[in-house]
Amino acid sequence: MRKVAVLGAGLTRFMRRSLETGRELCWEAAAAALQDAGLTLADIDCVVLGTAPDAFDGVHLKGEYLLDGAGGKGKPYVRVYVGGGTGVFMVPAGWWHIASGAFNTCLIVAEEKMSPTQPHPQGAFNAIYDQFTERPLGVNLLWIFSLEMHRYMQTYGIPLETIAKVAVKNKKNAKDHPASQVAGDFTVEQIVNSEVMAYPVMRLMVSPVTDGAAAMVLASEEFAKRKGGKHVWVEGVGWNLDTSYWTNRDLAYPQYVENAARMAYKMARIKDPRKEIHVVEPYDPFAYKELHHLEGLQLADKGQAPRRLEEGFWDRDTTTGIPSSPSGGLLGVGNPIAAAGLMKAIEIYYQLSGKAGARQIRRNAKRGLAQAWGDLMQVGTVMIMGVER
Amino acid sequence: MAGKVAIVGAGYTSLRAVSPEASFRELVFEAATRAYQEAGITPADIDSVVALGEDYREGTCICDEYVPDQLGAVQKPVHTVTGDGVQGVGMAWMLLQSGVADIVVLEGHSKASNIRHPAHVEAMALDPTYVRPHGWNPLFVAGLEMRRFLHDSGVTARQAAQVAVKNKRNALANPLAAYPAEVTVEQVLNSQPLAEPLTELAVAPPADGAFVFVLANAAGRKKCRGRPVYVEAVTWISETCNLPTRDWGRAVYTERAAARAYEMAGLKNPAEELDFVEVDDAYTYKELQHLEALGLTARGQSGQMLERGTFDLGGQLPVNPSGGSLGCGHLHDASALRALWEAVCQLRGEAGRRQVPKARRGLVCSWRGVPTATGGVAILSRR
Amino acid sequence: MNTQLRGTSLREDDIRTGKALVTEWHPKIDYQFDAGTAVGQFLDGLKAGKIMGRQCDVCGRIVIPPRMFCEKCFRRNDRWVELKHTGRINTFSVSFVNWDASRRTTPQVPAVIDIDGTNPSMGILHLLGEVGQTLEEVLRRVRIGMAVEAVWKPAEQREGAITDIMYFRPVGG
Amino acid sequence: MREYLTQNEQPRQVFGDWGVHYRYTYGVAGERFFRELKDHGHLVASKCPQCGRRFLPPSLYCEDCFVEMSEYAPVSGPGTVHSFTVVHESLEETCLAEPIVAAFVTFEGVTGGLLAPIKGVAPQQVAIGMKVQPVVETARPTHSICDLSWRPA
Repeated sequence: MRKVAVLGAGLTRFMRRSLETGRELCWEAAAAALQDAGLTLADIDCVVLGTAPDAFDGVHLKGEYLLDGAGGKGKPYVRVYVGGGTGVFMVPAGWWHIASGAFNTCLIVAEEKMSPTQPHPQGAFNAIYDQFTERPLGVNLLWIFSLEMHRYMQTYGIPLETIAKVAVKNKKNAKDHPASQVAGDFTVEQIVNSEVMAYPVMRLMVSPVTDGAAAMVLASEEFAKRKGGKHVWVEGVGWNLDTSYWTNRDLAYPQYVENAARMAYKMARIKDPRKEIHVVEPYDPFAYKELHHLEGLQLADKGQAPRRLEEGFWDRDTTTGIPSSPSGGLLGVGNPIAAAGLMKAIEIYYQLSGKAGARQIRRNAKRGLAQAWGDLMQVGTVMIMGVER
Repeated sequence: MAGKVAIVGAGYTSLRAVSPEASFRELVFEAATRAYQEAGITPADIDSVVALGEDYREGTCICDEYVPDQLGAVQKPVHTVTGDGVQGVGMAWMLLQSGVADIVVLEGHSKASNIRHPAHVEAMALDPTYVRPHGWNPLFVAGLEMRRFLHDSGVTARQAAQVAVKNKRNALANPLAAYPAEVTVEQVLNSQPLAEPLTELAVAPPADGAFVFVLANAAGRKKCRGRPVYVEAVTWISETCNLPTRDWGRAVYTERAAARAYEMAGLKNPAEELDFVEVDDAYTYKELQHLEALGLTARGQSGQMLERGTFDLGGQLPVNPSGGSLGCGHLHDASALRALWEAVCQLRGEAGRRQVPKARRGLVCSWRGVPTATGGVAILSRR
Repeated sequence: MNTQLRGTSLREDDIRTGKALVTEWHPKIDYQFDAGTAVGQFLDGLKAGKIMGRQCDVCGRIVIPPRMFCEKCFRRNDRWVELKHTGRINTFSVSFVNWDASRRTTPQVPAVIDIDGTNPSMGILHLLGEVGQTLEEVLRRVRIGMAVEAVWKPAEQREGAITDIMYFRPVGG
Repeated sequence: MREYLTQNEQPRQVFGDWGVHYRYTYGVAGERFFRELKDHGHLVASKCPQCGRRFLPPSLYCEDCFVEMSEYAPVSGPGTVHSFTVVHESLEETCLAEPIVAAFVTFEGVTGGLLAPIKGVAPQQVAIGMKVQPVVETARPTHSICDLSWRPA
């Protein structure tokens, strides 16, 4: 297994609807990442693209359509796919392109342009349900999340107000993020009293519809050393997919996230993640998901992440806890699905390299984790980065 | 490096135009059962899974959701590649070489018969600003390519039609094939014109079916009993999908992928060192275009060599002994897995009436279809 | 990090007023999915007013929706088992949003219903009915863990679809 | 309930329709191209500051040099048919009453080109290398690529 370093990253703004085409968004993010890394496209051996369903951009073979904007022309180029988990999964995928010895440098690009879908991007999600036994019921996307959230709340007796605090925290953190779409100061009352979408999911507990892209440059140890400087390294990767029969599962606990985390912890030789992970970006498309995922990641006991939240354990300026979603997450920065996941991995890179500016956490962070989730609430993707110690 | 990567199990279903009695899950379960039995593994031995899938073809948004159960891969590191079978082998190869997995399963299937408006679906791949609004059937891209390829290479329309004659005939000896037939060059040329010079019999018709492979590195092979077929090289290249700036006459992606693959496998004179090749033949001309791009014929010579019988079963370099997509049916991205299955059969000496004598090394060349310029090359050997 | 990020944000008005040009596309994206052996017969069962599951003799599980294989034991499973028309609410939601994000005045109440007779207890997605017309009413009348029963379409209107069960309602009204 | 389906009437199918449609923005470069087409009847190409090539259609970036292209200039002169095909089937796979001659046309000194139908000439008379002129629909414009066609030069 060869070591893999992070050389640079780039983002576009996250927007409700962009003028840019998907290709143009890819180019904007990829060019920014190359510039950050001090490289040109000629230095890149291979390209990995991440984007969630074709149904948003409204382009079949979307990976092929986006490839020249992502810098893939004439190169080994592939699009890998694990639904909503795709953004963070770009790091494992880029990692194996290099760790295998096949390539020395890899550009990973994640894009989502959700705004083309009419009458509303949410409509594209209907076709995620089982085509035989679920779609004919007249499903909509919010159902599964509200069902899972309700089960989680019921199992552990979590009040709605506590979950709302995730949205308050993340929207506030996002005020310092230059890409952000829906940042701001909100009160718990505003969140809880916002429009009921699908109880217990309220409008301000849902991440928005977003267009945007993100990119990162990864390289082998040999390449990174030759380039010089201090680097952030990919120390562990994990991914795990649970059964597609989601109604057969325990909805109160994300076992697949635990499995993915354990795979990554093992690779990173982490024994006690609560001590060894210093900053975390769990996936937060809905407010409850951040808490659900922190438990799956073994950073809190089952049902205890909400209590930690009340204690300020996940706050950005904590000195004794683990800052969670210092970027502002999907609830604050926006949710261009795959790009949002990669934005989270990029935040860990910024935090560990001291480039997070106003968002820089107060704790001295040597190691951080980003996680995403998707499909029919069944996939966990995890990546751990660390700095040289 | 984790040692050579080998295919230790290959599972399939028969290919057919329609398959109403089996859901996609049931097709995949059948192929997986065969593959695992051959490899001598149980799902507990599987470290990771790579699946192929494209949402608009599956009819499911985020189709990777529906991968794990029928493979016995619930709660495993499973991911999907929106790519062809060779790219799938590439991902498996890297997972095995990185050491993160010792045994990897690769799955691909087609339920093309379930798509009610296939041309509408494929048209969704065209650029929504500069190309798609014309409202043309996406076959026009192949029509433009074929015309330019014939113009640049000097290959004739009759020679291209001969590809369909050869492949459908080869398919007569392949029990999996959905479209085996004896047809004549005239029948191909005089069939319904679709996007001239492309006619109906020059297009591989779609089929349903599933393939599952088990791949292992040196450590993984210790747990398997299947007869190994080694992956000597696997490469994939994308040229631009942007129609205006692509090369209309050449398969540049194959030229580049082949150069890398030959280097990786240490082949100096591939035409001599390969015993057979399975190349993408989604349309008749693609077989010839790909053979030229692979450097297995001089530029412009593929048609004449085909007419001389060089590429026949029993010729100097058998091409598509399986019957190709023209004879077996087109499975979209899983077509390359059908080709891979043929390569495994040939190298194990299990190809029956289509067996290429003393087959020691073979090549699989894939293409992702219109409007893409993406394809891969895999080189497989018995040792 | 660079704080001058690229990206040109549009408002809906920019498009409506022609400030930004767009093309529209109305594709025919439709399918005729093969239900196959397991789900096909499950749908036949619904038409006949039965809820059918499949049993695996190795692990003993009885699953719904049925499949011809056991994904845990990775083997062909063994037999069809008729399940009860009753179950328990594993979780539910009160939805005021339609598939296209338009709003509803009266809610839909989707639920995961663990069907009696499965082993271990496992569910399907369906709707609850006869539980109220407002959020408050539904929350007052429905509890997680509550027993419910299937309400079927009249036999002559059934077509072999999941919608042959109109909804589930609390047992005893 | 059976273990196998063995008769024609047994297999069932479930219909599904995604039910969505799409609205695509033209992007930074596309907006420029279609504005010029609409307002001046020009075809504009973008120029790469690094390799110096001109691209049609114009693009925000050079797909090889990967740098921004912000210089635009109209393309002049007749185009050349690089390849063409006669399309006989519709998107619904029905036979078209009037086949379409679809052509990819390139311009001297410009990388890329444009796809549009050739009108006003019998398919048998079209050949690779033939010179054509762009025709822009002005009577009932759609402000899309459908406003463009070719006629023999």
